[in-house]
Amino acid sequence: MSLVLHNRPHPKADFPIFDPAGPNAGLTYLDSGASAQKPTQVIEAVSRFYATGYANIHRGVYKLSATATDAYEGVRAQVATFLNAASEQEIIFVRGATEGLNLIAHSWGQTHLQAGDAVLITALEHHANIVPWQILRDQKGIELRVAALAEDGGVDRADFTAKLADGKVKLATFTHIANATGAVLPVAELTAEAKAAGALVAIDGCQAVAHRPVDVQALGCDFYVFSAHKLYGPTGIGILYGRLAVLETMQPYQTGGDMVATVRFDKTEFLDPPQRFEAGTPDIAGVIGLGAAIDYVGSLGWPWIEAHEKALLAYGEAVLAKVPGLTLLPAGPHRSGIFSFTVDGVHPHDLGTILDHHNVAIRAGSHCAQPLLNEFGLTATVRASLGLYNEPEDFDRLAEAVRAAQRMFTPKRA
Amino acid sequence: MSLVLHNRPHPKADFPIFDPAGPNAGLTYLDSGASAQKPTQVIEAVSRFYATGYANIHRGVYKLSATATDAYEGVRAQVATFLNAASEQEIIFVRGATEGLNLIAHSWGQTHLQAGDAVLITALEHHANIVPWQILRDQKGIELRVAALAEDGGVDRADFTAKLADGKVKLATFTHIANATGAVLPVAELTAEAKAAGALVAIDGCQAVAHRPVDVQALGCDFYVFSAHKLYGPTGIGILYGRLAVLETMQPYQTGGDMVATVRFDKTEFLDPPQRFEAGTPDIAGVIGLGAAIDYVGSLGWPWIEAHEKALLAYGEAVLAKVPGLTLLPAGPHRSGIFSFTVDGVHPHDLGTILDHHNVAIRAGSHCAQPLLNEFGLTATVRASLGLYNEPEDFDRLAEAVRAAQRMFTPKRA
Amino acid sequence: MSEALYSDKILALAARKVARLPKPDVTAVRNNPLCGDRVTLDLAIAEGIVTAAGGEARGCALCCAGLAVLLDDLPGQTLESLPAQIETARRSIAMGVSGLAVVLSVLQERPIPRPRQKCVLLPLEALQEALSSLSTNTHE
Amino acid sequence: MSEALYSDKILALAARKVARLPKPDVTAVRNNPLCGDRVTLDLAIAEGIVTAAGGEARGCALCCAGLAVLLDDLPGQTLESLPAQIETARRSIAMGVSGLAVVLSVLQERPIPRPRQKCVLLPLEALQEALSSLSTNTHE
Ligand SMILES: Cc1ncc(COP(=O)(O)O)c(C=O)c1O
Ligand SMILES: Cc1ncc(COP(=O)(O)O)c(C=O)c1O
Repeated sequence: MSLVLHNRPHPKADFPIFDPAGPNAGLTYLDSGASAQKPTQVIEAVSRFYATGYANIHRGVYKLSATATDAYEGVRAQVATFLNAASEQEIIFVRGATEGLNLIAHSWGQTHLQAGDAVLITALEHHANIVPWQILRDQKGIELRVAALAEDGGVDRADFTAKLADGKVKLATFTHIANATGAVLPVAELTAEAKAAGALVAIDGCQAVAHRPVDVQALGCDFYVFSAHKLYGPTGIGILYGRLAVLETMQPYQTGGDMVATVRFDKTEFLDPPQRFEAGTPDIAGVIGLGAAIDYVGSLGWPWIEAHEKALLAYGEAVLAKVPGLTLLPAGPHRSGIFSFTVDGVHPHDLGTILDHHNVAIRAGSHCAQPLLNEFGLTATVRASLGLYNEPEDFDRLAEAVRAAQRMFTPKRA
Repeated sequence: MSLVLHNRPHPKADFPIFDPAGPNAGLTYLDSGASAQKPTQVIEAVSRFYATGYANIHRGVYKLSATATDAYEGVRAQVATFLNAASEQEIIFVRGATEGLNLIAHSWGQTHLQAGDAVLITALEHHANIVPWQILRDQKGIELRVAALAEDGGVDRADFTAKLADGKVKLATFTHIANATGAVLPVAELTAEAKAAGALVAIDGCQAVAHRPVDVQALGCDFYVFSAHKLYGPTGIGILYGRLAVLETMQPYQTGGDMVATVRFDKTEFLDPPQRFEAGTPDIAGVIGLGAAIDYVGSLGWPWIEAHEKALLAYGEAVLAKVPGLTLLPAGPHRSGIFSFTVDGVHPHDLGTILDHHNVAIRAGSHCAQPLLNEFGLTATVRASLGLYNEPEDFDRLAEAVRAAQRMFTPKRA
Repeated sequence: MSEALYSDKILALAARKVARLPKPDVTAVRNNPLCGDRVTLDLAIAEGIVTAAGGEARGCALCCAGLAVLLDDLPGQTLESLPAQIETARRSIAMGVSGLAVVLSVLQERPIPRPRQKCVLLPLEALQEALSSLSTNTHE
Repeated sequence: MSEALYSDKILALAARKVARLPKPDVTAVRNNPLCGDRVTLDLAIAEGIVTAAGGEARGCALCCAGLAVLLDDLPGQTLESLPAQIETARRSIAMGVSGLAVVLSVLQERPIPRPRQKCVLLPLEALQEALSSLSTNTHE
């Protein structure tokens, strides 16, 4: 299998965590679904900003502050291009996907939902796209509907359709790629269906943005959220895309400096989006780092990233299929970047620890998706998730370590 | 004046932004009240973490994740010590002071306040400690009381007392140091008075933590907030201290992963504080950087920092007093770290731009404290604020640039 | 250490005394909430042409100079031509290059740094508001 | 690449068959919500002394081994002595050093990595819950 990237070395060399002379030599990192490692380009963009260009933004009349503001706002434009948003006013900087979803629930949900309305999610959601809607349900008396899991591990399309039928659903919100299984949802079709039924649509793009190009206008969604740390960017920063016409109808989220026009003790006026939703000093360096991450991904290009992942997935599937007693959770018609599995006779947490002893980093547990695992009759799995630095050999090491665990837990014959 | 720090060079050398061979050579930075510059120790702690120790926290069974979790939780303990909190459970990581105050307003205010109750602030607050309470006022029908500004630029103590008298105030929330003037409030006394009147107390410590030791137990407050970026730390991270007994009565803020015990579609159970208030992937690298910033400040020590600032303030006051036409806003009985002033015949924004031409970075505007400036009959001032890297000469450069601006705006005699 | 932005020409414009019109056909007021600056603009209009312009500014030098230039330039202009001119000026200012087009031609010499662009734009925003309140009134 | 944590002793303990008590005086159930593990602990008690202990675990090897050790150690202990023993065990585990004191003495050999400490603690938490529900019942 060829994973050659023309004109440059394999990108793994860009990631200092894998430095063969460093403290993590030999690391097989298969936990990019939880968080991706960072290329030098991102790490240095952040430290360069602090070392040579740091200032608070938006309020300073001096050069350093103006330049920092330009850089910060430049990333907003860059993200708009990355998602093909119609305007950079549609890009709101948040801490991460969790805050993005909470912002929608608060600033849109509190004003636009009332008792009797429904919000539709799917059985494949991360807790971040479940709990905020439960809170709203309990506060406002709305209904929370859950489109069922299909046999094949995808969304049950008929159930999704049925749950839209009575027109009560005001918002359909679903994941682009299920973080616990790797199932790719048919988000364009689901969006079209929900919009036709009169609902707004929010998409949780956490597991998607690092793996495939996203075009919010082509998707036709009203909201799209993701976290920078899963896109090879810094922690502490993420994006809420919102269609401008919708953002304009929304109340502020957090309040304070930087999002107000005038403040008097009796009355305060708010700025327009996106500033309305960015109270206080933002994670300026995080934004700069996100810009560098998008540049980095762009320097590899989607064709390479997608081909690389396709090859890795095929190889991984073949390798894992050969491990006896390993059961892969189904991921619907399309899988992306994630293998979630159980191994007969070895508890996922024991497996995780033993894999770690083999220098293979995977995640064991419920992956913040307890309801989905419960659908499969499980409370935990082991999950291997991919980044652009992974190589086919990583699956060989994974499989070998799994076999070692199996040997340990096989009752010894005297 | 001696600003010698025994056994080490002046700390300015620790801050690469001032590198005489760098792009900002000759910079006079007097905007630390907006945000402080970062020492190499902080910048490198963040990049070292990304380069050699990065992983998502709390859920990983592998070493890298366990070590990152230990580092993250270690900073929680470090912050508890920094503020002398009774336990690290009382330390919540937030984006910054703005989010900390919003969290109090939401998670404490929404459940503990009802129509007829009052919240007491002062006339010296930053917008971040005004607007969240206005929102609550408008939503819940509580009263927002404002303790008046005293003649001398401090809090009108009699008015503060009077506004507590009827026992309706359930929360008194005030700044430790006013960001627009540098006035140090008598927070221990105000706290004692408010607690005696049956109110909880929140203190906005944004402008204080970099300038003096804070002991939340000695203060007796229930909440204390600050932003790391004003303490020589990264952007995107800040602290909400909350007394455990109070935190335990509070509802979650943002919801999603990492703050739940069990999630079912019908019902969800939340973790205890502090996890209950930290939904989603936090700014892990930001927390690491905050730890490095606290270490850095500790390496200089409060005696040096306070003596250094005292000397700078005295020098600055003397220098500015000699500029004709310069009017300093009063800062009550005690000033810390900030000079806010106007200059006859020169608009603050013009002054800011001209100072920038002289490589002097200050802030011009309302400093996110419009109501306070209005009390002084102003809409904008120029503000010079200090960090531990400032030197007496910085005031000489400031004064010289102010004079240059005055000359420009003096009508030329033919 | 260039103070070029504050050329003698700009400073003279900023210092120029301007006055309100006694009987304007339309008046608009714009605030910059961030610094408290405020521009008032009065227009007298006859047959789709600005016949006189007046106003006052409480603001910085850039804002006052901007108003002074506007008051010089407006008389004689057709209402029809103004929106396009405003747009051109706005764009040139944002681009940070000079070329403030017709309306603010005197300011052309120096790029306006981004944090100060709002100052120069305030008089233009007042003009835009005057135009839109005119057209609202016309439609009523 | 040490798999020392999973010593033969631990693996044998984890594989040991354990059983519920037919008529316990007190039963406690604890879940680890993060992985879905669950420990049930039954105690029979006479005159302040544990006379028999049983239970079952749905969990990882560390959790199962922890329960097995506990079931070995509990019979004969006075109720009075248990809270202090639990506290000692909890602290030793948290310190990452070994020395799991009396209650989990067999696990002493290896430090438990932090992410897995919760697994070993689950049986102890069940014991604690059993004790506290006992004392609540006594007071009623
Ligand atoms: C007194 C005070 N409170 C609150 C804030 C808001 O802090 P942040 O913007 O970091 O959330 C600031 C900073 O501007 C401040 O000086
Ligand atoms: C599908 C999905 N949604 C939401 C989240 C939450 O993202 P964050 O923790 O960065 O806020 C994650 C990450 O765990 C995810 O995978």
